[in-house]
Amino acid sequence: MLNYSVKRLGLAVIIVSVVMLLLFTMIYLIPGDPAAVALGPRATDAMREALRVKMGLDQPIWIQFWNFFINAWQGDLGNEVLSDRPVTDVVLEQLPFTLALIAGGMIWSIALGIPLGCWTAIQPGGIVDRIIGILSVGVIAVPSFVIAIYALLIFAVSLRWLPAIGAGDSGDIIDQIIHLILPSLAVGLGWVGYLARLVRASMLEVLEASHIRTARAFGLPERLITYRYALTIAILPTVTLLGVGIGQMLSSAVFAEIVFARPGVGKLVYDAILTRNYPLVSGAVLVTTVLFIAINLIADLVVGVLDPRVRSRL
Amino acid sequence: MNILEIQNLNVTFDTEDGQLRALRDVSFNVPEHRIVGIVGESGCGKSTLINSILGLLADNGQVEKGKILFEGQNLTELNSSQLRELRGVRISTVFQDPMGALNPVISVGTQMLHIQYRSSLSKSEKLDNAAEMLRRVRIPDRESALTRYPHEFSGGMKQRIAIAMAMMMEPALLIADEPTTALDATLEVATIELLQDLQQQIGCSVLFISHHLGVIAELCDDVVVMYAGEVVERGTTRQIFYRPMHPYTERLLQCDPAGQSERTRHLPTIPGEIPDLRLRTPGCIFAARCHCREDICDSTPPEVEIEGQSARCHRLVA
Amino acid sequence: GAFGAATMVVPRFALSQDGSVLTVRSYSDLQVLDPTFRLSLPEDDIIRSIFAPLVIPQAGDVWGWKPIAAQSIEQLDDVTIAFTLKDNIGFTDGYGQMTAEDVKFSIERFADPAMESPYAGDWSALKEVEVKDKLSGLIHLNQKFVPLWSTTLPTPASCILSKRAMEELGDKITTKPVAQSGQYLLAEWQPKQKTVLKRNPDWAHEQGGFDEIHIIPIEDPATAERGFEAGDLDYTWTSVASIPRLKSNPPPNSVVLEKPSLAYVWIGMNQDVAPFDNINIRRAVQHAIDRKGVVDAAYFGAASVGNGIIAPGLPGSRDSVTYDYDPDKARDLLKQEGATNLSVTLDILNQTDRLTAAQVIQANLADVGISCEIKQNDSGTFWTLGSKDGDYWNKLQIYLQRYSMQPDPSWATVWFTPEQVGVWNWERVNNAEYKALHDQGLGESDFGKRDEIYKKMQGLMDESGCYVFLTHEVVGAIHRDTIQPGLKPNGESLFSEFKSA
Amino acid sequence: MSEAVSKLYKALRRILAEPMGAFGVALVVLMVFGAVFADILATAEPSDISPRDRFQGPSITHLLGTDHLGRDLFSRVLHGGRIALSVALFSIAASLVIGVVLGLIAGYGPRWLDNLMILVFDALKSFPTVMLALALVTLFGPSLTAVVVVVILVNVPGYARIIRTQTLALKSAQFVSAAQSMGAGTTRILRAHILPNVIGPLLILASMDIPVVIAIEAGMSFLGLGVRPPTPSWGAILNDGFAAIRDTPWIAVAGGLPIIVTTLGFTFLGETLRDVFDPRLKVR
Amino acid sequence: MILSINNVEVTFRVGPWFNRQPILGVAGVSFDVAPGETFALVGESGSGKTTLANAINGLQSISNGDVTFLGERIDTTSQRNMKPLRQQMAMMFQDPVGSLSPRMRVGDLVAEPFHIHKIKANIKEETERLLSLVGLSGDFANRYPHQLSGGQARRVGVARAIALNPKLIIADEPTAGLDVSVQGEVLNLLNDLRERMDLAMIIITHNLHVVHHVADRMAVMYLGRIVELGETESMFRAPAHPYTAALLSANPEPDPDKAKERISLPAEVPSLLARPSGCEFHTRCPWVQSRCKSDQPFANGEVRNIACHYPLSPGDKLPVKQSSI
Ligand SMILES: Nc1ncnc2c1ncn2[C@@H]1O[C@H](COP(=O)(O)OP(=O)(O)OP(=O)(O)O)[C@@H](O)[C@H]1O
Ligand SMILES: Nc1ncnc2c1ncn2[C@@H]1O[C@H](COP(=O)(O)OP(=O)(O)OP(=O)(O)O)[C@@H](O)[C@H]1O
Ligand SMILES: [Mg+2]
Ligand SMILES: [Mg+2]
Repeated sequence: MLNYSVKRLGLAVIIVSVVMLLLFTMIYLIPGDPAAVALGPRATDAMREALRVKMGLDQPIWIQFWNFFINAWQGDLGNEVLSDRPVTDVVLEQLPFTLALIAGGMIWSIALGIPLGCWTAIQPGGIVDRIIGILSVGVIAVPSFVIAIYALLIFAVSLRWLPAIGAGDSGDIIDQIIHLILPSLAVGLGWVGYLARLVRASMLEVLEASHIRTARAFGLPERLITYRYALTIAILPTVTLLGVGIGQMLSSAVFAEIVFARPGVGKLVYDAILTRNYPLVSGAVLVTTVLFIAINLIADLVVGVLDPRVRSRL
Repeated sequence: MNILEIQNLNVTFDTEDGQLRALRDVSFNVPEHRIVGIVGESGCGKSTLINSILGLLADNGQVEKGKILFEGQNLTELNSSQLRELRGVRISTVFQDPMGALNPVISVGTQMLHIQYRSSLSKSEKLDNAAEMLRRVRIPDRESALTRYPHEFSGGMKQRIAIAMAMMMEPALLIADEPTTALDATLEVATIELLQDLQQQIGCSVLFISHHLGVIAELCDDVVVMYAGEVVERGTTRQIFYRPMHPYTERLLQCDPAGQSERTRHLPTIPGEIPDLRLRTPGCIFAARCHCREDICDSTPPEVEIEGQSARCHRLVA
Repeated sequence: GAFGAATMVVPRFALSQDGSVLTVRSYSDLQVLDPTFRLSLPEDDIIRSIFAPLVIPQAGDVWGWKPIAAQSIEQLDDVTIAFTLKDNIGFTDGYGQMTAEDVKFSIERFADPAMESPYAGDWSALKEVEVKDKLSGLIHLNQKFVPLWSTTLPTPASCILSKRAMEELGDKITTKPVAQSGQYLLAEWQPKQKTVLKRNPDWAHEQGGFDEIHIIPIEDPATAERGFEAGDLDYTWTSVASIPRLKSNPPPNSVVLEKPSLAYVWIGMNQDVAPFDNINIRRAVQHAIDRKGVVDAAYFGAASVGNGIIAPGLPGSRDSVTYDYDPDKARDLLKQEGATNLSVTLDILNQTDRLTAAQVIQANLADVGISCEIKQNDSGTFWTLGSKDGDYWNKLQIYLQRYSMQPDPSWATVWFTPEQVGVWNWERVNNAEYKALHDQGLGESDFGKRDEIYKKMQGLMDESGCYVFLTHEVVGAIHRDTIQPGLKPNGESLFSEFKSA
Repeated sequence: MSEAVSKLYKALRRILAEPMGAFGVALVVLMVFGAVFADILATAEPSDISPRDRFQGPSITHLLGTDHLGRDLFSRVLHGGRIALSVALFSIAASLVIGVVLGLIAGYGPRWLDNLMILVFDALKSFPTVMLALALVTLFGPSLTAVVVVVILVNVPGYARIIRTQTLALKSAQFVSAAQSMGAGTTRILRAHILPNVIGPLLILASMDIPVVIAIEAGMSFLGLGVRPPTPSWGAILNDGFAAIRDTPWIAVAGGLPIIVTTLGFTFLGETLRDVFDPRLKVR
Repeated sequence: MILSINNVEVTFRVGPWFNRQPILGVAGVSFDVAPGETFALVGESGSGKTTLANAINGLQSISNGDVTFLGERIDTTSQRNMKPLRQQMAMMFQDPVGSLSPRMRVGDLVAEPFHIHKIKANIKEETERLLSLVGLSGDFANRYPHQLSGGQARRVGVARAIALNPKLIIADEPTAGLDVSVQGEVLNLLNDLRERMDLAMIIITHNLHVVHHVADRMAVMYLGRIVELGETESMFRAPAHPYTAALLSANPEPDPDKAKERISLPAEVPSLLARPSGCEFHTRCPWVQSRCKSDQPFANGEVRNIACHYPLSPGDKLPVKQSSI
């Protein structure tokens, strides 16, 4: 298992390199001048030029890429253009918020999606199945910001049960969790539908398997059969997909972060791209890529834990 | 005393192009402490039969009429929780594909624990039970075997684990559906001997399905011969093998290459095809392929019983 | 019932209700705390609070200033300003008392060309600062510089840093400031989340209204409005589009404000690129645009039409432009030039109000037979469109533009001078007379004369045909009725001037 | 030809026989009909502005109300359907084709190629969409093409991965070995034996991706990178609705409703299609 | 000789990537098959029979040895040259339903060989001819594999195998799971074809009765090696290798009263990862002697090819376990 992780990490290094290469190609393509953005309207040409030299923007793109790369390996992602703070600090202080948001979204989608999927799979074609089917596809189809806004208007503005903005007091876990409820719902609700559909489909398949019939033949209680014998297997493809889905959640996180005025990496990257704050973009993308890979790795390891057939292969 | 009595059991499947009558007026008994074998053409409804006994028919199948009396209780009238109380405790099953019968993601020990969920024993006692059962089916290194997962065992071992699980609750009836198809002769024999041993130790009855007439002959006390959803003949093993009454049984035994003393390249067969189960033809079900077919065979044949051996054939009346 | 609901709400009001904490929204997070290199308005406010400036703008409806670090400050003649510091202003972290030496250091540092401050122009007229004694000194200028009192001194350009601290720390102010001296101290900064200012215990002079000021960076005004309505904020700017709704239906216990803005919005045409290299076509566009219609649509009736780059209240502000909305005339001009099937690209920034305005403009132009394609640009792209460093400036035709503004007309006119061609002067009007007038305006202190100069300059702009002036926008703000906000006339906040009501 | 028609007819009948299938077909037909006959059905010119009539609620004259420029939302939704449906269908179809081909190659090809492709897929997936969009727009200009390419780049890695996993599983299936033993070449195996068995689940996933496409379109319009105004598109309507959601919720409803309806329609159609064309599920 | 295989080895790599271990699935197997001959492979499950069949067909690359079919080396030919050879060699797979593509109809499945080899023929007619040849009526052409019973699926497999008149058929467990009558039908069908077309056959099966009747020669495999090979009749009469003897003695007879004399073997089969030293059968052999534990016996290379240090001779007394009912 450990060695498997090591191998995956090796692969991750290559992926990260590829991502960075892509990124630099795009930076090269996209118009806009980081120096001009950084210095504002009153700067002179000479000043802009000087900053460009300082940022290494005057050099050919491949040299910039190489420099970034070499430095990144030494843990130095450079300093961001505007405040000149180390990119590593900037990204790492935002990361926990995004992680919390995505974790919250996952919790919503797992806590609601999986039971719904199971429930509908037990009696396919029944009324419950149909209604939940329509609801879950509906939930997939509603854009997440619409959900976010309405949740906010109802629970924060009208009822005032929950806060509307921010991530909560930094020292107060309860406060932070309260602040997380609405944004994570906005991020996770679409996935509730997705998971419900997926779990339903794979449950239907697993419930046909002969070991389930054997379990029934031994008179095991239906609950045990559904949740222990069938679900542990039906969940496997879902786990892989959830790992992949993190990427998607990262992009919907931007919306939630804007609408709920939460700090976070999604918005950080978004802002950095729009302000052409390229050191920050590269650094943040690097970190999120590593994160993405790590989460996929974890997903695979979770599959390994759940599935001994895979575990022995890891 | 019969542990299981099946009386006039009819089972149908709803399909796209009409109703399929998988079992028709099936009747036979499984007496206490005996091993009853079922043989018959593939697709004749053997697996359907045991699924109806267990109440595990596919969604599109239903018991039309008939009774399944187990220890005097009619299983077709029980609700699912009452049935569940019997399954695993009084009736245990080894399915056609024992390799796929174990849950791949739960350790063997845990699965054996789950089966004993009704018992009030402590967890360690249950585990002891499980280990003892593995010993009986001759799984080496059984303590660690309990913590291992199905894929870590060879096919033969999985098969024996499946049998151990079936025997663990010391059921009154063990059902085994072609448990030895994929095994070579040595393992097949070992499995049969194991079943016999256990049957004697526990004192249960066994319902055993196989295509291998040699295995049936060796293992079973009684034999039920099925054809196209009907029981055409039943009797003791000796009666069936030495003095078959129904033409189908007769032909089936003749077809076994093992019965051919002379080496021949051309093996005997029963010409013709299994009738379409969707079309109900009056008369003898085997008539179309029967070598001694007469006009009277177009009417429903009577059930004739001679010395406990019974068959459905007009020929026997004469 | 009601009581239960109230207790649910109360804890989240508690901070504001005891009057000691003010929670406000800023539209961006702080990035640089060095007055010399500051980037945004919210930073100005923080910088002014923690590094005591000589003067700050005065709160209220008229532009003016009031002293903070200065005990007294006055203009002795055209090129000399005398100042005396208040006694007893100290720097934190053990950097001692603030002296005239620190003033000299700070202002000369600001003006030093080697520093390459983007704001060096604020002190472009500075000759030197002369230290007279511990607390007083003279600021000497090279030439008369009128904007000094409106856009130099009342900005962070007059903030005083500790000379010793700056020298010891390598002339660098990070986001963790050292040697603070203001009414407030930066107590905590949680990036993108919250900035906390706390009262400076050593500040012995006029006090700010709140013990703590929490500044929450929220970029999207709609988000901020919802935050306010949910009770998470005490004061925020609103989007212009929300003003009508908030005014007609204000949230309970709150006050909606509407302030004139200084910013100016116009349609620009690049006179070096076809078809706008033809003055008659530019004129046709001037006549084709229904300015009132565009402004009304874009701001939902909240803003009124503006007539130039200088907002009402400042010298040079105009009541009208020299062209009127006359589609027939526009069509005639186009016909006369034989430009029947014109199709042009309108570049805009990707913001809702701009897009709305652009679609009305599009309809106006279509009305006179010019088909117009709207090209939205993200901010990073948009701000480089007319720059001579890129290649788009030779394609740029017509665009919707907005510049923000300080309370002096020269801040507006400076962007349209010949040396700004290809920098911020995207219309590329290269007019020597205009430049001369601009320079003249910087040295003229008489309000009437300045008014005339700047009106004339805008007249030149009208004449070039390159501009269709749209509006100065408005600023909307909303605050709890428990507080009394301290705002500049254009609605920008002055944290230390907020009081509880 | 007539055989194909009768096959199609049979398939349609089977789909309509399933309640979910009939429901799906009805919704899809509704949306397609609206888009195709937008010119006839629309009650107003979709891009005629009239600021005086802005923010009107739904009424007889404006069935779905008006937006911030006083444009008739009903007409805009109808006309926007053309873009939404064609972009969604085209880009999803293109992603499917590319994803399937790449997935088959990755799953069936040599190990190193598989690793390489997985690497590129993962790299693409962990990449910020905004960045992709910006770069592509500088290449293509803000246009439908850019939207389509972004959608393809966003979707292909996921599709390809799913196909790849299943292909890997089927690669060692006995019927594939059987085809190989008869001398079947790689293309034949992929086309005739593997593809039909892997495409079903993917179709359903893809039909659930319609809102994703529209969300991407909306996101790009938000950045000004999508369809050029005043062309109506559901994404643009959604954005307008988002800006005005407090006062005039019906704009977001007008933008969101067709997306929900379309997704529901295609998803149920997709699921029924899968079931109807899966020979193993026929006994029912 | 139509097929000759010489010292074929198949290596699998198992275990995690950092600790891959080679195992020999087939460990040096040699035999020839003559035209028209039926050759049977029997042995323990997991002894490498299917793997060997795959190696012969080129589905499984071999790590050593050579396979020559119709004078061409299968193991080294390119994919392209392989194609015409495969036209001459047909496989029937162990799992009858699993080897049929689940989404193709029977008609298309039977016609597939024609499409693959681009043979111009009236495909519809050919399909019907083939289906009737294997005893399936024309309306089966429209069915999907899952709608067939095991026996019918087998027949479709046979139809595909004989479609292009091959010279060799390799049938992997063609009768498993079938009742004796259907089993007879399948075997008779193959036998008819063999007689008509001079077809050579390799039959892999657990059913020793079948082997006894249809095979001319047979080979017994154990742990990837052939332990004994010879004429079927003589081997049944007098098995020489202890494993053969045990296997044949185990064969259940359909006679309830017949007393069985069985050689019982310890149940545990050694793992391929840890092959026993010396004679690999010594861990289970009832006659094991000290030499067996150290020296590996090699096939003696005679017509009756035996790999045993102490082969049994017909008169030897067997250490039997009486089992009767
Ligand atoms: N769910 C079902 N729906 C429709 N028909 C079914 C279903 N299950 C079984 N059948 C049909 O019922 C008949 C009996 O099937 P069953 O599986 O009981 O046969 P079997 O005797 O066990 O055969 P084998 O020896 O091959 O296992 C077959 O014709 C089969 O096609
Ligand atoms: N792809 C593979 N990777 C690793 N080991 C394999 C692989 N395929 C087969 N083996 C191993 O090689 C040995 C021979 O397998 P094979 O399938 O040839 O046996 P067999 O004689 O056909 O058995 P059966 O009678 O059960 O079909 C077995 O131990 C099996 O586990
Ligand atoms: Mg069966
Ligand atoms: Mg095999």
